[in-house]
Amino acid sequence: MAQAIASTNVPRWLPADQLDRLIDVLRADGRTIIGPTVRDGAIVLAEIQGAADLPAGRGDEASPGRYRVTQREDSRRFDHAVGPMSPKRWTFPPRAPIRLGRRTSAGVRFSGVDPRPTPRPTPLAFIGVRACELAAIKIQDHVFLDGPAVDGDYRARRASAFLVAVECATPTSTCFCTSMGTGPEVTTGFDVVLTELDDGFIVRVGSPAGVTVVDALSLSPADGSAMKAAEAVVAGARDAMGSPMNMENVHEGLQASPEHPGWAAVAERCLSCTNCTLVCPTCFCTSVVERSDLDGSISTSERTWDSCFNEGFAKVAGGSFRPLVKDRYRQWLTHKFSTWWDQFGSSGCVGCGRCIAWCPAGIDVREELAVIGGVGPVPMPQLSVVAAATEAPVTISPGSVPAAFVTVHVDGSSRETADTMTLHLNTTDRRLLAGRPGQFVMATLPAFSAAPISISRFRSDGLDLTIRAAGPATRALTELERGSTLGVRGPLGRGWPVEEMTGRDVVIVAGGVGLAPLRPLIDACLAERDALGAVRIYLGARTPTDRLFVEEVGRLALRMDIEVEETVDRAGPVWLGRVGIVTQLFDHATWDGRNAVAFVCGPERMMQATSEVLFSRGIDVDRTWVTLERNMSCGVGLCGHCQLGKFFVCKDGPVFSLAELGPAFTTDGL
Amino acid sequence: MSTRSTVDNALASGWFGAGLTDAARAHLADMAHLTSYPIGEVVIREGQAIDSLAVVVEGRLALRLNVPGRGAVTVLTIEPGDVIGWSALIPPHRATSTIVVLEPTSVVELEGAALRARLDEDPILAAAVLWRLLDAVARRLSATRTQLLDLFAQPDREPW
Amino acid sequence: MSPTARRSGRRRPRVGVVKFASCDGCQLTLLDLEDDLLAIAERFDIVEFPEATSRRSAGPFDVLLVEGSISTEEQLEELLRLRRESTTLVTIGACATAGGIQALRNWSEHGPWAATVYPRPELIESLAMATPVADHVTVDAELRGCPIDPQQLLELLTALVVGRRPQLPDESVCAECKRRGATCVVVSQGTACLGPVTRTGCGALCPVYGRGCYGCFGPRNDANVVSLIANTAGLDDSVASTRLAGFTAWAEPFRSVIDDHGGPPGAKP
Amino acid sequence: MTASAPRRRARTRRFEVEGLTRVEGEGSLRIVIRDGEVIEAQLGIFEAPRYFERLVRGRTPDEVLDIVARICGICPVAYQMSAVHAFEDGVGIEIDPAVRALRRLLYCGEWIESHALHVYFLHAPDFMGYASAIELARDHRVLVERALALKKAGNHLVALIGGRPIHPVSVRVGGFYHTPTRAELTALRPELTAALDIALETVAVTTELNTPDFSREPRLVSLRHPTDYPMNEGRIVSTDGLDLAPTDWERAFAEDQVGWSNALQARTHAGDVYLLGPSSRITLAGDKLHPRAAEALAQSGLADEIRRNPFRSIVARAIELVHATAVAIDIIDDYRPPERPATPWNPGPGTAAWATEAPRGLLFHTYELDEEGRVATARIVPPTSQNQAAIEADLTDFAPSVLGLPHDEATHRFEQLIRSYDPCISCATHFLDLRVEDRR
Repeated sequence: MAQAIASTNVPRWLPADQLDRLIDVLRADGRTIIGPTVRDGAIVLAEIQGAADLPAGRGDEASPGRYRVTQREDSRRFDHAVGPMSPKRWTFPPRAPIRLGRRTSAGVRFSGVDPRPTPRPTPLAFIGVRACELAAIKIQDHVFLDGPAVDGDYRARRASAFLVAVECATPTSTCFCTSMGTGPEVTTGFDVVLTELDDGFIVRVGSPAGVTVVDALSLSPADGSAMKAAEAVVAGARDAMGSPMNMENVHEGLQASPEHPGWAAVAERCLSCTNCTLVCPTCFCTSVVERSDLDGSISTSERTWDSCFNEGFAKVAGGSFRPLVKDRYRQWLTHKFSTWWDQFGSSGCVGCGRCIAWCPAGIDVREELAVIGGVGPVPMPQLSVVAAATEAPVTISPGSVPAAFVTVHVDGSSRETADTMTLHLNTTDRRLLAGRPGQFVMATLPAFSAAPISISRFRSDGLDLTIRAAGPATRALTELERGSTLGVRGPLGRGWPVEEMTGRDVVIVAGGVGLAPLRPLIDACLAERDALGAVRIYLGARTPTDRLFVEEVGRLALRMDIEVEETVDRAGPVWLGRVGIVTQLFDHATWDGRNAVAFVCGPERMMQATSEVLFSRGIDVDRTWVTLERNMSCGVGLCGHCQLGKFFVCKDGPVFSLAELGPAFTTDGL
Repeated sequence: MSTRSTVDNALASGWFGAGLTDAARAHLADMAHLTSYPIGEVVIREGQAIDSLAVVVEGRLALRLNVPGRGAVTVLTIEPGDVIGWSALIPPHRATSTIVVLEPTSVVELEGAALRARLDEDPILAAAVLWRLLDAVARRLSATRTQLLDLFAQPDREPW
Repeated sequence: MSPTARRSGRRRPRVGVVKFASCDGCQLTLLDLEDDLLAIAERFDIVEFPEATSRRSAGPFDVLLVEGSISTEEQLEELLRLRRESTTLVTIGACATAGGIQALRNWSEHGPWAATVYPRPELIESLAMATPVADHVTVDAELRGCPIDPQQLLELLTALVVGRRPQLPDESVCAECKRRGATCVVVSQGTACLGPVTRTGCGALCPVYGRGCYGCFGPRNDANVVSLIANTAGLDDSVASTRLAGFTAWAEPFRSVIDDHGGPPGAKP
Repeated sequence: MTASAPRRRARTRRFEVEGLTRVEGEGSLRIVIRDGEVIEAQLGIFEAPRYFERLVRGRTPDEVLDIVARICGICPVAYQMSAVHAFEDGVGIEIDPAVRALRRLLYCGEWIESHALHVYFLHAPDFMGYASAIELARDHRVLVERALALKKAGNHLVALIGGRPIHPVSVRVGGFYHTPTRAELTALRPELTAALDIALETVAVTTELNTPDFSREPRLVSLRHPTDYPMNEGRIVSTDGLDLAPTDWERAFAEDQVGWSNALQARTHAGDVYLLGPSSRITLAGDKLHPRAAEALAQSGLADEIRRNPFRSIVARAIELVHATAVAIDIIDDYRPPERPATPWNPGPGTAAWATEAPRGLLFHTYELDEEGRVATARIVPPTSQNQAAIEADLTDFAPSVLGLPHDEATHRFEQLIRSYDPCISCATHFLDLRVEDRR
């Protein structure tokens, strides 16, 4: 293959009036051609029939909040920058059915791989793809294909896409690819790349598929003068963008400035209209909409583009984790330019400038970065103009997390409190049975959204889920009776680090339903009791009737080898136990925490208060483990809902040590 | 009638007394005596004059407030080491809540007027005792604040 | 009623469809669900719907769909009665949820002025003000729009049967505009558009048809109208009140911004 | 004495319907008969007034198009059409023929949707003895499903051209904001072809309906156009020889207020009542019907009865369903998108007036535009308020023939008669506006 490329890696010449030959070859492969064309006052991407549909002689100009199509002297077809659309619209469509659910006589059934791949995506050929867009595609490839979970739909669509890149000649005032190191030169990730001159194109290949296509055109080599002119084109584009910004400090700069006044200032102008995120070629956040027939027996879960600027995006039953527009703008900018590095090893921005041009309020991220992220201008080294196609094509790794909702049977259920039930599930699914304490599952019923539920016990023949009816979906789950079925995907996330307990004292602190994910850990303590030091369990609840697993806790309390203390926030006269907050159970205790490991689960505020007391008792931040609640939606790190700073709570957590979380644990609105 | 040493040991057994210097604790022990309360006894009644301060040695007491319509609500339990009746030191010397015995309880009791007089004439002892009291009150205050947040409260139900 | 119970065919929910001051368009939307109407009629027991059936019922209703704004004393009394008869009361359309276009008259004559003087203005100047249903009774759910969107109505009815939360996202029209691949008329043409501050639900109809949004679905949460006027093309202080004074003008924050810009056109005699 | 006793006690019968059903909006019926003589026949309209003429003051013509649509959710296009033609006539814009065709197509969509709704959902149940089309569907599911398909075809037309079936957004002064492609329109052809069959069936079905025997010689008014069946253009004509420009409605007619109604009633200057709507159009312009519709009319053999018997208006609507569907198909087949969606124009002062044919009859708008071309005053005269007096006259004439019937049955007959005019009460009540303004 490297051989094949080398043999044809001589730049070729395609006369301007023969561009249709290239298009015809691609169509001959049964490909639909997606290219730039003028529609509704913009150069958009759409299916084109031939070169005639390309915007010959049209250009574009863009500035913050403003975009116009312009008329040009020449009749070049690609002398424009990027319009509002990017190939993302086809590789990662705005709406896609990802799951089918049915209620059958045999119970609920769900379609297999989730997200479900499009059966047979039409093979596409994109023509006119710019360096910044190639970079964006590479970034989304990494997000969706390099695991742990793989987006089957993206994989199917992406694998069938052929990329004809075009060197940028006339950037607009909103372009800043040179600052992000993604352009203007096309260097990698393409099948064929064109450099447009008045009378034709320099053609180079970047992949075996590209070789096949170009060979079919049997073009003569490009002559030296044309090559010179081609170099001038890209050099001109680079100069047009002026001196790049220095992005060195932005990674630390943004994460270090969660309280910067600049956030509130930009929030004054920000419309939280989501335009920036939806024109961005790398933004990948989605939500799932449930569509069903009237009685909910057949349902389709449709994935739609969503945005971190929407109030509902970070919502859980209790409220939104990012109530203010300021919080959401900070999330977007910080994620894009900083935490993306921590998550995916690159920036999330390719400098295409769409978010600047298509912001109705004309907010310019470059200015916000300068104000908040300490970004300044510096000269940058020139890169070679003509690209060498070295990079191997995308490698697609198989998903390493559960890729489907399996049907499990309800063997029975126990009422814990007025609104909390424990479902006893039977399953033979190896994965589920092999889960570890602290992991959770996504549980769903046809026509209902999937809800993250922590596993409250592992049995040899199944597991228990303890569910609080916080909303309609969870209520429907709590109402399931013996013999009914539900869909479960899991086990998900990182559980409690059980091994940390060996040879140490163990402190377990639970608040309310927070005891559910800790119960399997307690089971583990009992199983390995001899390997552990002292085991202390502190339980808090709102009132005596809000306590979970009452009988079981009673039995535990009788054991000599475990210390169990309980308290409630308020009680009536008949309650003879302790009343007070959970930390009062041990803030006067005499034990020494220097050789203890602590596991805490409860409302975030309670965990914060608890961890302070634990710290004062000698348990260091790297030995205090908490489990966080966020609005996990896909459960496998693909939908973006549960981000907390640099973490996806669903796949990096939900269990974290305080050392890992750092300030993220206590900063509001992250 | 309890001996001075049993009282001193009792004081030392809880976090409040343990945090005092031996000398200070000895002074208090001199003027204190042990008292026991059976289950159900009302040790202090909200609004009543209060003339003694006590440190719980063992047992459990409920600190209750009467809420019209809801009856008595226990907002806190007093555990060994905790202090009750600190109003005995601060005018107008009236109880701010009712305290009822939940488990057989014994306390080290200090007569209010005597204690006040003793602290007035001995600033060093006063400082020691009042620092501990301040600590006890501060902890109870911050705990009450957290309780106010009602962290385990549920979101409102919707029509569906 | 639990979803399982719903499915196990407990009695059909009793539905009423009533109207106050309005154009009938939102209740007509129910009849415009041609593909689903008969299925809906099987799932629900439509006991009151004067526009469509001669059978009448005074209640009780499991679900009551209320169209129209409240602009007479009789209407107010009837509304209070209907609320008592209804388990779930859903307002449908801009008139019921925001007062509708007729609420523009609240600015003329002594409308708002009276509201600041009388203890029960809804009685005193019942002819001077057209007010949303939620000003007078508790509303359990609302469908926005002038008119409402058929798919959102179907979603609401489905959600009621299935027992799930209806999916009526509170996001900007822009989100749907972008998903549909329409070109932003503000950025590409400098056309005044309320899309960024208006709740989605129409499918970004106006931008898709090449014109600016005029706010049928009313303000979304976080509607930053001040910035919209200050920072977007086509919209400035001179046209702000005209643009906002549409079918949801009486809804905040539109109402305040209209006030700050001297009221809607033609408000002054 | 024994014989004179009853004579002294006047024998009074009252027929009252507090809330009329299966009509658009809120109306009531009150008929009082003393000694066999009708002394009161009132179609009460208590729909709350919404003051539209006041609301459009200070607005630009394009804004008015969006606002007046909200007068009626069933016939918003009619309001947009009368208004847009009024403004274009007022400021003197020549519209592209392709735009004109597209507007007729849009209007056809509304006629289909509105007539299908009335024939099957509001009126047919009366003839067939059901409380609603939903109950009708229990015994005649296929019939109702086909009715829905017909209605849906109309809605699809309006939705494609206007964006949505109710309160469409595409009409602007000078043309449209957006025009469909030929391909988009052609895609609707199969649905419309099927709809045409259903429309033809509808004629057959309605012709067979058992109709109350009632006959009178009404004064009918409608538009008449040299080439087209009345819709967007034409002169105002009547069965008694009236012939006016669509801008001159006020020269022949006037409105007055009556105590029992929130709507004004219109009469001729001579004080005569007159009737608008499908029966009027067929009577006055039946010769311009689409051949398919003309043929259906001939087959029904009811041309004369449609004029004389209001209960036959259901057949008239069926005929117009055939007409609108057939015309729609023709327009689609000839459609070429206009060069540009809208002709540019400059706002300015002037008087704008026009009348078009709403599904329920002639709809007249007139506006005074100020120096900046904004509306200074407006007057909108919808068909139902023009029909109201005629409806009451017909009730009076009809009453004697049902006095023999049991009370409920008689009452039902009166309701059925009222429904046969397809009164749109929501439309009728925007009036009080100016008056209320003046009173204050």
